[in-house]
Amino acid sequence: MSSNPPLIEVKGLSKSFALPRPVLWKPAQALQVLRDIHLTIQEGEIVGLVGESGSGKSTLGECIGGLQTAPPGTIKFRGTALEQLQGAGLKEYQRSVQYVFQDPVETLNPRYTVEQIIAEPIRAAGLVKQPKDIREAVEQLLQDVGLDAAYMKSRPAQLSGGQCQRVAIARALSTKPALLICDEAVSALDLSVQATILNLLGELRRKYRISQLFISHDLHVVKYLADRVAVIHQGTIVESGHTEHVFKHPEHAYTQSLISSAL
Amino acid sequence: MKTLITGTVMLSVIVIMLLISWIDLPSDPNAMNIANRFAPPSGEHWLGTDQYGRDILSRLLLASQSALTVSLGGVGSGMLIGCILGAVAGYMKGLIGSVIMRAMDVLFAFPNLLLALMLVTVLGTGQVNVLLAIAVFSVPSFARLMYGFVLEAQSYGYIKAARSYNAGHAVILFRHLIPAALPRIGVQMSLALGSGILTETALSFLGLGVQPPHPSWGGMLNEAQSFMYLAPAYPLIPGFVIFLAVAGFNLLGDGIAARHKEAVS
Amino acid sequence: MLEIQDLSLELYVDKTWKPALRPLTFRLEPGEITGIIGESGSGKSLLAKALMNILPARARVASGSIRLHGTELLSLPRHRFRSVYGRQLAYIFQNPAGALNPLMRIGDQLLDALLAHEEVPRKEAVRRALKALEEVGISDPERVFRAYPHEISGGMKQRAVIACAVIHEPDLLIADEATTALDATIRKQILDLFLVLSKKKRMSILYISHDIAAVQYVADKIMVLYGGMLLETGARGDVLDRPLHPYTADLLQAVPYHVKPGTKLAGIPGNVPPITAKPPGCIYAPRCGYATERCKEDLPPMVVAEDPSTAADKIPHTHACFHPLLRDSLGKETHLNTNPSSPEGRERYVQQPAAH
Amino acid sequence: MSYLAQRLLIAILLVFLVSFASFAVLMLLPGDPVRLMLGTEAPPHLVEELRAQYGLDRPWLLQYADWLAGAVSGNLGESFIYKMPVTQIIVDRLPMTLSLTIFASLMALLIALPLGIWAAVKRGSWVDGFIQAVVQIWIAIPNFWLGILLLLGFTVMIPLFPPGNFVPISEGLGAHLHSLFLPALTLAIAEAAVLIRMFRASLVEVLNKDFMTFAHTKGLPTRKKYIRYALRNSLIGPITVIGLQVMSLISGVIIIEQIFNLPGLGRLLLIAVQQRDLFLLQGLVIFITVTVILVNLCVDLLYTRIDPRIQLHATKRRTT
Repeated sequence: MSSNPPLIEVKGLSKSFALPRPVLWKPAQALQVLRDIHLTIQEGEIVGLVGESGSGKSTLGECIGGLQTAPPGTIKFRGTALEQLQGAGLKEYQRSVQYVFQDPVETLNPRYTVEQIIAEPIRAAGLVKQPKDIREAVEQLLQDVGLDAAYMKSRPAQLSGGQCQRVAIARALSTKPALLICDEAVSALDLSVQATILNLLGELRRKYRISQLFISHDLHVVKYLADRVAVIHQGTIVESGHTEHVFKHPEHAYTQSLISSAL
Repeated sequence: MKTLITGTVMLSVIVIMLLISWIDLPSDPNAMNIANRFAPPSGEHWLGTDQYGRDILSRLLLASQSALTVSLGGVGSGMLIGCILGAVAGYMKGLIGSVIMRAMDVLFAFPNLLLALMLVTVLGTGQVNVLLAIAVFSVPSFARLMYGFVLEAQSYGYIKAARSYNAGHAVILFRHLIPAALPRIGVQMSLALGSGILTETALSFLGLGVQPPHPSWGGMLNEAQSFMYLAPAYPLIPGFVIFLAVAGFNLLGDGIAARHKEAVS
Repeated sequence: MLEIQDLSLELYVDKTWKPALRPLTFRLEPGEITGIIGESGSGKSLLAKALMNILPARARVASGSIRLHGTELLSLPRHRFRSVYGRQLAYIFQNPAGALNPLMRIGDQLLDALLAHEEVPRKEAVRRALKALEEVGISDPERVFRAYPHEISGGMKQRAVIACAVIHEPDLLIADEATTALDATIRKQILDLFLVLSKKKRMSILYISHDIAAVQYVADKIMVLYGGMLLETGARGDVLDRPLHPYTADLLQAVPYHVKPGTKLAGIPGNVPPITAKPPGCIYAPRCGYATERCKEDLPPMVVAEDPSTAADKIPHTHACFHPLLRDSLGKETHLNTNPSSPEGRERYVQQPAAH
Repeated sequence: MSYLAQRLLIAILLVFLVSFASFAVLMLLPGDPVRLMLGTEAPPHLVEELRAQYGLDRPWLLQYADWLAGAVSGNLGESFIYKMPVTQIIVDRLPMTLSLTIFASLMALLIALPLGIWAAVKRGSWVDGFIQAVVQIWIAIPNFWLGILLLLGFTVMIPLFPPGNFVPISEGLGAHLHSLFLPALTLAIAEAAVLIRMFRASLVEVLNKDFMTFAHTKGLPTRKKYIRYALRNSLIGPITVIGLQVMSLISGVIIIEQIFNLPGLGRLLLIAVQQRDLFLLQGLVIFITVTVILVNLCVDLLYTRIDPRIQLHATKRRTT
């Protein structure tokens, strides 16, 4: 694209989890979940990551977001390897990459009000300091995700699944991120609500150029939302490319079977 | 809800006993009057007198102090240590974590009373040592509870999210984890208090707790057993008080647990 | 074959019985797959459980009748159901792992199902069980027969469950979200299996799902449930290509599957109502772009559409709406262009908390 | 096989550690056992002599090494008060305690299984509510009080059982069991309350599982459904906590033997504690530790037999 380094660049990432030793004197075994992953996410781009359960797609998302450690040098944020980030650079990365998770209810602390939920990351990032300004920021964020400011004092239990997901998105947006990692973010929602959330995500990219790594098992949703798509199977990305191209001319046998089994 | 109310009522009887014992006892609990031994209930002695003619009610009230302070102190300190150990083990999954939890397993696999007996043998009889014994065997249950909770909470979306926006360890610990764990700790605390009372009374029943002539519920029951052919009603009284305290804490724990479950679903 | 007449269900909520499923009437025929589309709280699972007489304690049938080959099931004593289960009615679950006893080998569970209704010598029973496994598309039946549930994959488990359910070739198989927990590639194979069972064995299948694509793939006939009310029924092509009820139309507009990439999805404003919400009027009125005062006050009855496209079809196209969508000769909805709350307008809709 | 080897290795290590820890603690405790035996007035040379006789004048690590060497060959040292080998004393007292615990466990199962199953099958009904409420109260009755009440009721008021009159098994099984009936009943009642809760909870959990509904809609006969599908699954949970139940039985035995004046291991333990009989106490602690570890090992093996999901080589068993 341009000479600027990509927002996220994953190069040769492999990851395995140690399994508990079967017997003390035998060597520990490892379960390889990711194998030699290459993936880039440009600024303002929505990348779909499609895979079935157990394919390693969530682990990849967690590695990019820093929730799991990756081998040194395999993940770069704007050209700098994650483990080399320090001070302001580290803060910038932590602020710039945010999550939206699958379960809209469990993702919010039930003891918090909507305002507290959204204000906490603002405070953590130190973007806004005055209580009055934080409050205003929360109001603005709620408006951005299509929720009335009257919800500020509500608790998650009083909200529907779709509303909870909106709050979760507002929380993710509160640090003005450059990348949202959406891990099955619409899978648990009712169909009639799913669409509004998908629209919201699309709008965020259009308005604020927020990149997204959209992780899903649902081909239709990915096809609808993503610019580029990567297909992950048993820890390996078997195929990636522009969404339309991949869906029209799948090359890898797994992608073909995945697409042909879509109804 | 019914459980909660019943438990609270039972416990308030015990708490009232404690309060009265602090303010004023009906008569001197250690004043002997052999001529008036095993007197039936009367205006002067509401629950009658024991083998030395001492007022049973006063002794019962005074004994509530040691029973409650010892078990509360023991379970309280056990809870603090256990929760810290469990939380540390949960965070540091490596060697430290497994060493802590294996040690807890060993402690857990030991019969409560045997553990208490060993400690009392080593340290000698007396309230403080009983308290220590209760603390020691309360530790593993709280450690396990906290360990399990910390592991479970790692997968909560809001903990993951807090980690991803780097809320800081203090915020995650004090604003997210501890408030979420409190109801469970409360339940466990209530149940542990029940077994704490049981241990305190069992040890004093075996003559290893509070030493005579100072009254204790267990000690009174032991004395009552020696004289049960003479005064068959006497064993009923201290036994019932112990039962009331244990049942009260158990029901309170069950009640909180049920209410918490309701609130969650 | 199975006739459901004015069946209504109640749920025990806040210490009273509240109406949950409004009276509904339909019939199921042999060799036909009926799909029920519904979001959460639509009552689709309750309906399935009511047909099987396995309602949870907090639910009950309030009125109506369920007749199987003319026999009233609702008045059948509980012990008589044993002979109905497996031979006439069968039921499979969303989660195949949960439906199998983890401590028993697949083969033994299959034999239990077989021997529940027939006295067969052991050797013959094993042979039939192996054949049943083969028929549901298991390529190595001997291995699966000997395996414990945890030793085989999720798709394999669901096949084994189906084998247990259909070993006596029941008249009706109820599949409650039976493919939801499966991966896409496996899902299609299971759906294909349903198609084979219905066409080859003349089995009637009630396929219940929130997955419109899956329902479209297998169903001959579709019923649309929402908030405990039946809103639309008809042949697959009628309901999905020429929906009459605004809810059906809106739902189809909201699914990425039916929409080209790049075009905006028409999300439906508001939230799915709880099943016990029973407004006097149409359940969809609060979210409906076409709702009028009348919709909010009166309950629209189920009527057969006078849509010319359905006249020739054997399956009537019915709907419960005062303002069904009209179409021009090309089958295009004429209503939409004059819609006061177009998708654009809806997008600006901001959700307000309900007044307390 | 290597799993079993690992478990045994860990078990042996654990017994070693416990023996070391308890020996150290007992040796370092204040109070001189020899003085306790002879009284404070005893002439010093006698005290020294006895010390030397028991080897108490040497460094305690050396004493431990001696003890360990003996323990490996089954010699747990000699008791101060009984002037007999500890192993011999334990073996003499074991049959009575074993009888009592087995008798009590069987009684507890006999009470708890039917009630637990009944409550679970009738879950949500008044029967279930009643059983649960009773158990809630019942579980809080201290076993020493219960023992006294039973003693009072059945030896004084209705004299069905003679008080304090233990008959060994060599004098006839009937008389033996008769003499143990009240103490066993006391233990059993306390134990049964816990078991009823456990059986009910685990059976209710199983009955609500999808595979029970599926078994139902397969048209299985009721008996087959409950026995082959429900009961076996519902026993997995309780089996994993047998170890804990044995613990609480041991605690109970110490008290019950005291109340009913029975010459078993529990009484012996109390005597050892009161008299500061170090080697006897050490021997009993080791004996109980070994029992507990063996029970847990058996439970794990049993568990892997019942549940095919648990492989023998799995390091961790499911904790409930």
